[in-house]
Amino acid sequence: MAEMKKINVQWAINHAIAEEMRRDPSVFIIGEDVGGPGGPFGVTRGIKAEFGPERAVDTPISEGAIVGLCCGAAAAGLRPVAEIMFMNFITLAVEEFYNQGSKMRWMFGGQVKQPFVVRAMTAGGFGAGPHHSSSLEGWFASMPGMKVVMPSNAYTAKGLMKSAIRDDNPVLYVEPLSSYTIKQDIPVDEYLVPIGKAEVVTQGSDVTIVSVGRMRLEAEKAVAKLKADGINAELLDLLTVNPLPMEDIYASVKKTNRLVIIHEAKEVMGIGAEIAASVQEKLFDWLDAPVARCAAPFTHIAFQPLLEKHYLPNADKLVAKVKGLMG
Amino acid sequence: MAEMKKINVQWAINHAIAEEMRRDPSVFIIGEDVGGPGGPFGVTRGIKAEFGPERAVDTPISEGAIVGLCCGAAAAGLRPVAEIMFMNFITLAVEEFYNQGSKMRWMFGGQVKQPFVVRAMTAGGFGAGPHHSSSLEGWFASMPGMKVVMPSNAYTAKGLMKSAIRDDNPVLYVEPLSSYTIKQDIPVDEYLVPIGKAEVVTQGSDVTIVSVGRMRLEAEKAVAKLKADGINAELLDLLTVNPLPMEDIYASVKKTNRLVIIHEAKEVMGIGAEIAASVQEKLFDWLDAPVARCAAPFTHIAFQPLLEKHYLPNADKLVAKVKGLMG
Amino acid sequence: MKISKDVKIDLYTRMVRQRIFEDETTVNFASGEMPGFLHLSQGEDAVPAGVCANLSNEDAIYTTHRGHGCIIAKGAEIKPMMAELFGRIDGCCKGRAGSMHFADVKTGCMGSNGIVGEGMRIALGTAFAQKYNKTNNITVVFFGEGATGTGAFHESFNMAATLKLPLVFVCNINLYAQMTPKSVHIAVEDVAVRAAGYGAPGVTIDGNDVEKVYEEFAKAAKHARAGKGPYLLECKTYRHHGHFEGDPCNYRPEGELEEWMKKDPIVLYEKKLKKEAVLTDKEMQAIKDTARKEVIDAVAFARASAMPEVEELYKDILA
Amino acid sequence: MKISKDVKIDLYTRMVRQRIFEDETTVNFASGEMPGFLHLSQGEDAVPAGVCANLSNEDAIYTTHRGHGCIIAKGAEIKPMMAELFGRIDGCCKGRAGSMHFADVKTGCMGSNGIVGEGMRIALGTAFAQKYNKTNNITVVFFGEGATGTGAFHESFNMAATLKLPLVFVCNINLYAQMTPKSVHIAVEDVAVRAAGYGAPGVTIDGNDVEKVYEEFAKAAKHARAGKGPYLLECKTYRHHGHFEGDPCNYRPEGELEEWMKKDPIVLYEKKLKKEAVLTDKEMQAIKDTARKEVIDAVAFARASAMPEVEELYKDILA
Ligand SMILES: Cc1ncc(C[n+]2csc(CCOP(=O)(O)OP(=O)(O)O)c2C)c(N)n1
Ligand SMILES: Cc1ncc(C[n+]2csc(CCOP(=O)(O)OP(=O)(O)O)c2C)c(N)n1
Ligand SMILES: [Mg+2]
Ligand SMILES: [Mg+2]
Repeated sequence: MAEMKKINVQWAINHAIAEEMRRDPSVFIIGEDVGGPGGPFGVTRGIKAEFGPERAVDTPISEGAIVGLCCGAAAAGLRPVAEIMFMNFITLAVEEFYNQGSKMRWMFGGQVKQPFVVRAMTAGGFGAGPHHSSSLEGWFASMPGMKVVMPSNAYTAKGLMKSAIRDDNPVLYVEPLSSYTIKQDIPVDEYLVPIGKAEVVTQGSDVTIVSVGRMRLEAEKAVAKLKADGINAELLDLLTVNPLPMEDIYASVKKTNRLVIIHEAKEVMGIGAEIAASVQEKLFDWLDAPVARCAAPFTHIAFQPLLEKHYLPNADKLVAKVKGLMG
Repeated sequence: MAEMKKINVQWAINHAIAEEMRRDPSVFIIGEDVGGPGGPFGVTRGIKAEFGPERAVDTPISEGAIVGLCCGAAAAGLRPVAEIMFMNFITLAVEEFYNQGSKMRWMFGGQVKQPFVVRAMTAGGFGAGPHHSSSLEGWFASMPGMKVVMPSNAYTAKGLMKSAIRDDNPVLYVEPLSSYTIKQDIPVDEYLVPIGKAEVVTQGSDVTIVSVGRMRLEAEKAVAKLKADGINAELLDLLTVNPLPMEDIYASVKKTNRLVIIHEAKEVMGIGAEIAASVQEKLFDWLDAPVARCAAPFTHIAFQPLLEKHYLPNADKLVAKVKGLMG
Repeated sequence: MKISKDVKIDLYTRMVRQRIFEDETTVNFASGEMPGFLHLSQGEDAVPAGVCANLSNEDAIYTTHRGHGCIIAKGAEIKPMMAELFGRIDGCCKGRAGSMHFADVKTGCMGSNGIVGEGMRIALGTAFAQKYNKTNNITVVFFGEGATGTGAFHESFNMAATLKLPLVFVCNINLYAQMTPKSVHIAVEDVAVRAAGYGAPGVTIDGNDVEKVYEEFAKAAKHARAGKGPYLLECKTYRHHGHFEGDPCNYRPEGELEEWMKKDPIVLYEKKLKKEAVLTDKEMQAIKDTARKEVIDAVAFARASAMPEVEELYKDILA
Repeated sequence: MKISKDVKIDLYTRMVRQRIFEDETTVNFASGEMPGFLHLSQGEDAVPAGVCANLSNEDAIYTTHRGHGCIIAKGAEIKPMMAELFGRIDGCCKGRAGSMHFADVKTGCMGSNGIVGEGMRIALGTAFAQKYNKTNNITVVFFGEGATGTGAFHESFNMAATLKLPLVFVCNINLYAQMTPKSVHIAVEDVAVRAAGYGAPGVTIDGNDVEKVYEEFAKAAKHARAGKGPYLLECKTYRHHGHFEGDPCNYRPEGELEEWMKKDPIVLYEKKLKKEAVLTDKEMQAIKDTARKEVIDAVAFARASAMPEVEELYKDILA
């Protein structure tokens, strides 16, 4: 059996980056505070000490320029790993993802590659309020020419980061701040988690639950509760939201004939909308119930703890959604 | 009968703005080239001459600052009507819509209103290439606290613009560049087209077609073709994509039991995804076929005419989609 | 410029009220009673005081994530501010949004901001409206030296210059943006030199000297009120606390904080006021006591205020 | 600085090749054979020529929506460029993206851009890689005065300065951004003064004097290659055509174009070369004939090239 080690999500990300930097001198980190303190939460701490300031680059507060720099450096053959900090700040770099990084290879007739990773945190549950708690992966799931991954725990965080760094396309890597300190046993030896495949967390026959990012934790709790009530849920952790691993979802729904998607982002125009639309189109005759979504309501996230709690999806809400379908 | 006048889409927009500026001194226009030449396509020509440079303000190329200025001016009681030109450039003002304008009223406990309009053109069919032809309304449909309208012809262009200017919230007004010169008879007297309601263009019993923006033209053609084949389609022109007029869609689908959405934006994560997801959830037992989408593929739009044509949805593709549902 | 006794007392009072509010906040946050994310500005108190003593309620300010001081100096009521920090329904924003999203429109506090630099872009609009409506009012936007790296800084300054808007840019140099020193953000010593690139005046001053801030800002305000466009005032200061409450500050060089504590703007000003016989120790203490009572009352008010009902989440989304 | 005869001929040839390419493009666009949206740069030819004569294929350039001239001057092959404009499969970008999205990586042409200002942000990355890899190469980004209003300009210049990247900013002042005059975009006479705000050199020159451009850019390149960080070179010039082909140009004051036609950089240089006896009329004509033949051949090549199959739409999306 593989040797295992207990590690939290933050360190899993840190180790993945450090391992890849040791492996490949073209990998470097860049962003606000990433060098000295290792980012506001210390995710990249130690990197500058090990690899030097040339490979751990602190920048001014210029999100657009950070991602723009990634595009140019990647076209020139480097492999930047940038940090954008809270995902809300990515509004300032939508241009560089949408019109530049994701289109460049196609526009230029395949002349360049765009191997860069941008890290951004979703922070629901952290009480950080409307300018620091958004989940905006939906916008980036609408962009061909790039990838979006959403790890859910230390294992997937490490394996997806390593895959993201080795990928030759822009990868938006979405980190769950509220899970940073959650620990898990993960292999000591190198492993990768592939981009573009969902993980089957639990097998089940009654209903498929697709979880996105840190909502896996809530989904796992829900699965246990449902089991106690005699409902066998199959849980898929989506892991990648662009390109969406639809085949994995179809395979599961063909088995269970029911589907609920849970994500921290809003329901309206969230990933769940695209999944539901595709599944009902593809598997219309397989579905025993409508595809349901357990997601945030169409309002803003509050810093106020009670309001924030009400806003966010959780295991209980998911259980209720599932039971609504079992009818 | 009301007196009518033939007018094209461009002038309809122009007249709506001018009428509102005459009515309300707090309305002004702002943007790149909006004053002197009246924008690159002349949509606001004559406004500066009539209302003076104080109310027709040319700015530097700073999309973020233009929309930021709108937020501040609106909070101070003015009613800016800004132009962002091609919708691709709105990437540079996503921040001001997402974190600022759409949230400000809620964040500040209702202390301010945000009555501003931002005009942006979608330009599919114009051969303008990947940096000038995008349809990005989906991102803004994901934002509570603002509205998004998509006129389809001169009548709706004028009536929606007037409603948008009178609305107390940020309104993104999406103009169909490729339809600018299409003429239509519209009333000479003042009228408004309400935001948040779809227009029933043709009544039908076999299938509901929901069109978005300039795709109404293609849908109208498709309805005629289908009629010739004995299929009675009900056509709804969506007009507003945030908030989505779901009740209007539900009412129609309850009648026809079938639904196809056509839009120029990509299928993946487009407005059609949200509509399909909601309709199958709400009307699962009413649907005789899966909800279908006729939209752009998951790639980039080309300047090359053959590739652009292949990329864009049209009447023939829509007819095929509808026939696929009639089984 | 001769500063009157009344103004001196006013400047002192504004600083003291900020400081006591922030110190009390520190305590309530540390105890866990106050939720969220807090960025405090003890040590930078002279800048808001000196600036806002030149402003009326019709003048507008925009501030940052570190904005309590500015809003208090501008004259917002303290009770609703404290209730906001506690997440209560009587908060100035109904307890929804907290520290980084304060606004008090009636006193011209048009918003704090969680997005670095964005206050500058929005401030353009208030300044635009002030000019459009032919008023004599001005807008002030506060920001840190970190924010000078943003596109927002440049777009806003440039647009304010081309449109000749009555907008004063007040940059607080507190040596750090989060944990990163100023040199990472700015390749020149004084950011004020950038104003020349927009044809505007730019002045660098000691931000811990409240009278200096008062006098220099008066010039900036005069310039803006006269329709001459934007002005950049750079104030060198220091924050005593971490970037956010809980920040261990291990990026600070040994002794740096101690040096700056000696230059605490309130301590410096107390010495001066005493020397000039403007206020006695006792009088200063009275001002502090009044402020403390006000803050303590505000905490009581906040504690007594109800939590918002979940329906609040769905109100005020659209007008 | 003494400019050799070879260099002079080279500068002349670079200008002529740009001009003839653009003039031919004008004809093919007007006839309707060439699809899309075209922004041409006749009249600005001296800037790319003077700059690129200082660069090798290992140096990189970024240009704008008005970028044909830069790419030709940098040395890209003309046939694939013309085929791209015709939307053919042998185009430098396989005919997909056209005029505003040219790239020719092997000659260091890293991209035109349809989004004003964005080339600057991306250029940071190439310059970063050149430094990271410890090369002696540099990156040049061309942009217009309209682009100086963008946040991209400031973020890029500031970051290039703080990271000391080998990046030269070349600003073409052609008096207009679309239909709007320079004064709407910039509140100062010379944008070069902004460089001081980043601790970098900024120089304003006559952009219609190709030797001046050559010499001044040589200084900028030297600065950048020496690891001293960014440099701003502002070149005053004029575009003979409209903002885009089809623009009626009714925003131009009477006589303005005529004045500038007298300062046509090619005409000026021909006089100089003749006066200095570097080239005779006949020799200049021969250079033009060669260029024209090359362009005519490129048109034939483009016409003979196939239209892309629709499958092309789905290739090269992900690597
Ligand atoms: C656009 C954006 N980028 C990054 C952040 C994270 N952040 C919050 S405060 C801060 C530093 C701001 O420094 P400065 O402007 O000097 O203000 P100070 O905190 O020193 O008062 C950063 C990077 C943010 N809030 N917004
Ligand atoms: C971000 C963005 N905003 C607006 C436009 C529309 N636009 C295209 S060219 C142009 C003017 C550019 O002026 P300048 O930088 O001086 O370059 P020039 O055209 O004069 O060469 C504008 C506003 C755009 N392409 N991108
Ligand atoms: Mg600071
Ligand atoms: Mg120009």
